[in-house]
Amino acid sequence: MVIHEDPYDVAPVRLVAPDGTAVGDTDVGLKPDELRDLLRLMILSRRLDRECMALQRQGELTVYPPFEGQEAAQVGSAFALEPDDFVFPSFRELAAAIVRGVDVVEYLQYHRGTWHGGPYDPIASRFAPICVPVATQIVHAVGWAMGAKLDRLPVCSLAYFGDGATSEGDFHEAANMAAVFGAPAILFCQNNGWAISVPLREQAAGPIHTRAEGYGMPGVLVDGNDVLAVYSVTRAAAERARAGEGPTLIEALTYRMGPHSTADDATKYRSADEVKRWRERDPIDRYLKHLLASGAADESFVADCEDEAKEWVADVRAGITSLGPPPVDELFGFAYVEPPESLERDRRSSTEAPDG
Amino acid sequence: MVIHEDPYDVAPVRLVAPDGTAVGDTDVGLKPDELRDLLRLMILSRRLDRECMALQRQGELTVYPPFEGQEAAQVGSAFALEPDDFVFPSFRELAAAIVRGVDVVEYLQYHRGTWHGGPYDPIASRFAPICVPVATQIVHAVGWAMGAKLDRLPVCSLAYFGDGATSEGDFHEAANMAAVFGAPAILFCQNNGWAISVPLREQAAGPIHTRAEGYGMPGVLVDGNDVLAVYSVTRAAAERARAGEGPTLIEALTYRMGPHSTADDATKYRSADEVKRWRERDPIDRYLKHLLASGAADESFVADCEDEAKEWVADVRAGITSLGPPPVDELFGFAYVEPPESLERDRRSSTEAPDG
Amino acid sequence: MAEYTMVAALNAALRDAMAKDPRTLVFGEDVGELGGVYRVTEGLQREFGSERVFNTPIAEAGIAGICVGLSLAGWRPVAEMQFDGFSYPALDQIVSHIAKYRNRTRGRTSMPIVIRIPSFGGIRGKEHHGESPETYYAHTAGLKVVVPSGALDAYRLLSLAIADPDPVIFLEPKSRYWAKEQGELAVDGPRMGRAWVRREGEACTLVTYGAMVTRCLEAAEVLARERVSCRVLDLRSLVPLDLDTLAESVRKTGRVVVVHEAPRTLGMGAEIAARIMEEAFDYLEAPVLRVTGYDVPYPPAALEQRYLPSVERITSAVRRVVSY
Amino acid sequence: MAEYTMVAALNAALRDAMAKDPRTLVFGEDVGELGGVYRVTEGLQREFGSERVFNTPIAEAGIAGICVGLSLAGWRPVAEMQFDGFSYPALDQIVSHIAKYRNRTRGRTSMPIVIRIPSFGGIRGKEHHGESPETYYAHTAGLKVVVPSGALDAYRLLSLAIADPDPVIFLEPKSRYWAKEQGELAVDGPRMGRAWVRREGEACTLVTYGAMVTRCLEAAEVLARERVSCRVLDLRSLVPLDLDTLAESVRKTGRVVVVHEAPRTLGMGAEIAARIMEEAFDYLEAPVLRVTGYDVPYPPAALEQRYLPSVERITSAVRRVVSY
Ligand SMILES: Cc1ncc(C[n+]2csc(CCOP(=O)(O)OP(=O)(O)O)c2C)c(N)n1
Ligand SMILES: Cc1ncc(C[n+]2csc(CCOP(=O)(O)OP(=O)(O)O)c2C)c(N)n1
Ligand SMILES: [Mg+2]
Ligand SMILES: [Mg+2]
Repeated sequence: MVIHEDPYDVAPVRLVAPDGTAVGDTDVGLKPDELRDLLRLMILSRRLDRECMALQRQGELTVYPPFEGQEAAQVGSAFALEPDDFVFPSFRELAAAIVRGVDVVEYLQYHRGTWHGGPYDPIASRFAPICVPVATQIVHAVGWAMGAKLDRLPVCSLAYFGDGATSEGDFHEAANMAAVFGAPAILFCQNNGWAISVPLREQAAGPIHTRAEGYGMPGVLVDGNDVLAVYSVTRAAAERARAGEGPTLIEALTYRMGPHSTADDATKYRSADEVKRWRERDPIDRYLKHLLASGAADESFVADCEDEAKEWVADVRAGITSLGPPPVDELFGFAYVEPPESLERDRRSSTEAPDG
Repeated sequence: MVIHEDPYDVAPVRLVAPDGTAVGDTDVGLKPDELRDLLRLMILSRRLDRECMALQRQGELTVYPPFEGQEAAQVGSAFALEPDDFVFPSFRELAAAIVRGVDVVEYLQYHRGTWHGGPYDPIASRFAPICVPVATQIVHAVGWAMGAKLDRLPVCSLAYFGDGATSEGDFHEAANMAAVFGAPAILFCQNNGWAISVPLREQAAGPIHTRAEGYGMPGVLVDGNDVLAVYSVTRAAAERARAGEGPTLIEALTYRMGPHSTADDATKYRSADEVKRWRERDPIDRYLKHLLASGAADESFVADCEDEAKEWVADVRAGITSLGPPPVDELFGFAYVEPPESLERDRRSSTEAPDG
Repeated sequence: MAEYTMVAALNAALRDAMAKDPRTLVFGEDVGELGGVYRVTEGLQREFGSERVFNTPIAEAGIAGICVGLSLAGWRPVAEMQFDGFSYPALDQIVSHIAKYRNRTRGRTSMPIVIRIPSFGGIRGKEHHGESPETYYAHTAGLKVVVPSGALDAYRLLSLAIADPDPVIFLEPKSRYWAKEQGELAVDGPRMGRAWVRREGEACTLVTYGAMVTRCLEAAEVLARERVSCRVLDLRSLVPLDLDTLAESVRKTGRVVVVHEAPRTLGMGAEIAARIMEEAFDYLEAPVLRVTGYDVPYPPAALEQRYLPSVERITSAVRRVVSY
Repeated sequence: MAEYTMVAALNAALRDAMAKDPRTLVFGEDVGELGGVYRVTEGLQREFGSERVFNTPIAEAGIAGICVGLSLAGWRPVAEMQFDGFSYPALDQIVSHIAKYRNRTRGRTSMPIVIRIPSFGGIRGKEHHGESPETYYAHTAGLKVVVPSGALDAYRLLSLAIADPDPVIFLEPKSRYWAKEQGELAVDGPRMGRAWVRREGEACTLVTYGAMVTRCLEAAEVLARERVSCRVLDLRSLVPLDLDTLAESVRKTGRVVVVHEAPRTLGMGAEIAARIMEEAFDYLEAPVLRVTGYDVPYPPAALEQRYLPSVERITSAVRRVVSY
């Protein structure tokens, strides 16, 4: 059996080992409070993720796709961006949204079933709508980056996608266009070993980061559970992009600890043993040990984070559970700037005679 | 300016230099009459290609896409296949069709506008219908190869496509599936420098054959104007496929000497100088010199080929120009095995009252 | 008497087809060990092996495209698109090749392909999980399009679709996946291109398919209490359309309301209205009305029941035509 | 008075839009130095530079997808698909994103995108070069769909489409590309959602668009000689449909024949027939008839005139409805 923890025979970029010890230069240019903030954001993310699972079981959310295990991949990469950069998520990037300051109650409207992919303000928060059709958002990220390049802005876009997404034609067209146009885009693959029930080996026969060469861009393999390593390679890719050197493909090796979504039963297709081995590589434990050992954080900081998380998560719960359904009129309100007359008639008949 | 003749800094597999001298082991396992047959088929192909250009100018064909300059790439690769292998062409592979024994009068019905992509018998001739939507046929080739593998047949499929086709999502999905399923398929890219008016550098930022690694399959760069080299790498790929070792991506560097099609004016976007430099690398001249020098053929053989070509091309012309339009009934005859009643009514009203 | 959910009936149809014809293959995203996200393919990989039942990479164009190659190699592919909203990347291969291949080769090849697509709304799904894609396929010459409304007919229709020599797009109404029906699974009964009169009536015909059949039957119940008797026609097959039964219905009831989930503009209701005019104009006593989804993207869970044809919208349309 | 081909008029519309709004971009396969395979973008790259007018790789999904990102970055993309039959790979990005993005973001974003597609048949083209793709787009909520029939209106409609805040699918009838029209290029005149009465008449209305407008005008000529006077309605915009002018036409002529190149089933004729029933049933004196392409793949050059609505098929349908 192929073990996903080391799917390839090349070692990923790693700065901190699973036991918390430094194995590379951990001075990635972050100040102590920033280093602590990474931990804090991972803790907040995990607490909210678990709360969402609970909210879903309690019927307060529809289906929810948990990201537990992928906190370092998301927090490290999102943290490496500047405020004006633009993120194009798929559907599992709530941790990245938290880092980017997206209003999470608005974000969770999507999972509550009260609105579609972009209930928050995507332009103001520089975080595109949740994108469900696998790999399609990568093309958008490249288009946005092309536009930014035309404006000569020192910014970049970052598209998140999974290992499964690399099989789609859209991944390819996006990567090729990014390279051809020298777009300042980061193609960030969270290889979490699974695409619903399909393991990596049934998805791809070659290492994902090695695709980069064929496109004429650099490809980087990083330990996706090492938040410092993720931060550092993403930062470098962003700097390349800003300097006009074009796109980078990053493959972050991580693991989806939970099911694909609350509708999924992962025990049907993967072993408890595999999950257990990944639990030992937990990204938060690892970084916590590292921070404590290096003295950048102490137990009381961690306790503060947990307290903050508790309170915040309760606020989010209160916010989301108090959300009612949207007004019926919204059904008709946004499809067009200038709606066709026939649609206006449908709107009128539907709201004037709501049961007719 | 990038010169397409050497687009990459890696040298392609080459057995015979442009001046006809051997630069590699030219014993590719072919017998003298087979070696001569390669020349003969290239000569027949070129004569027919030129005749088609004339037929088009005379209004006997609709639009025609010439392949002059690509004879070695097509003849060498098609010659390397066994009778039961299956070819999936795009729209420029008349030379490959000739090698496979496709009825060329039937084939040219397509360009005459009397029928669609597959007027010849694709199953009997192991040559799929002419395929216009760029890159789509590569997926078909992979599907066919998967089917052959399920049947445990010692065969392979070969898909022809251009440099431009590699930008399509379908190229990617096909390549990835071929690798994942270990399909006995050869992905044969004729990189002829141009996709209509778009040069390679605006199509791709990395060498096409280097894409193979990312898919987990071998990638081969070959001098596409060296018929022996093309034969030899294709033969090796076919043997790999038959041995159950999966797909191979071959990039053959060649050049489209003519316009994209008779509807195109290539002088609008490329220099006469570039065309001239490629004329000096003509695949037929090169192989002819080589055969004469090695003694495998003599001038009288070449004269025989030219005579045969002349006669054959005249026959094809007679065949194609005597073709009338298909019966109107064919409009309705093939869309379904069991056509809907409404379509049957349309058929009846259209044929009973032909002007009504 | 046995009882089946639609999922179980579809699963049985696949199993029986695979057992009968060793050239039948089942593939798609997650259809292997998992048995599909809706478990329609559950157990098939174990029973028939991973050569005949296999997962594919996430590549819908690829899935449709390999159907072409496999057909040429003599196989009968039954492919799954995971959801309606994720079938669009496959449209080019379906429109440009699957639908046209036989015609292009003057009948020398055929494409005995079934593409199964869990479709339509009503399941409180996320965006892209409630689409009604039938128009894209029904407009594409060369395809047949089928939609079952209940478990037993789902078994029959899928069995017939797999046996059909032409490519069939098989749209499964997700919201009926778990509804149970009693009876025996059998292929006998109405053939693929025939509509099915699910209820007799004189005042008006409700023409519908898929999950809306149940809703129209409910509406007919409500109207029956008002002494308005409705004929309910389950189309089953959108291509071919059963023109005879449509015309017969108009002759009988003089009034027609078409009900579907897809947006109004160019939904099946448009074609049915046009055909009815062509076939039976003189019998029409009122305009054919359409109760459909609106011309907006399919809404989130909280609004979907305001988007889907409700019993109230259906009954009020019927009242309008009968009092016309 | 000046004279324009449709190609020249479209070229002028693009040039004027680019000159007026520096955020307008033009891209697609071969649109740069070559000026497009039909020369619609001729000279634009030289005039506006290769940042604003550029070739893309052959990747239609990619072309549609970058439109989304460019719109979010504040650009106005005018993208070209090289041909009707090669636009299908872009459908997923168009249906799942371009059409839905504004709705998804509750109106916080907009997609002022124009996708130009040289379309329809009649040019003796190869397979995939004669498709009528309008149904795929017109059924997709969130899009507008426009088809000019002549040079001057092509200028107007393309100018309006580029200025429109919603995504517009702009279908160019290739067979009219080289037809000349005399007059001045101007944006004034009928707005985007209005149909245009191209000929007045009382006996029957011919509803059509694109290249079939000319053919309907020819048919009307023939019929006029038989003292059957036809109103000819050029729809111009398929979404939105000009319901008022349609209803007015039915009230005036009582009889309607719809003419289009697309296959019959779920072609625009279906929607127009259904709308006419809904809007003006009482004025209908005969069924709405459809003269359309058949439900088969678009045929090769040698058969295309047997597939396309001919003057004979149109006149005979009109005769049928007027004598109904
Ligand atoms: C185009 C498309 N096809 C299929 C799906 C259904 N689907 C949703 S998530 C998923 C798996 C994605 O796997 P991966 O890209 O690895 O991301 P992960 O779920 O692991 O985060 C699939 C097949 C989809 N959303 N979009
Ligand atoms: C999907 C699709 N998009 C666009 C076209 C139009 N088109 C026909 S040939 C061609 C260029 C193909 O270039 P390449 O793959 O290099 O093949 P070559 O013509 O050089 O043989 C294009 C864009 C098409 N046929 N199919
Ligand atoms: Mg994954
Ligand atoms: Mg080329």
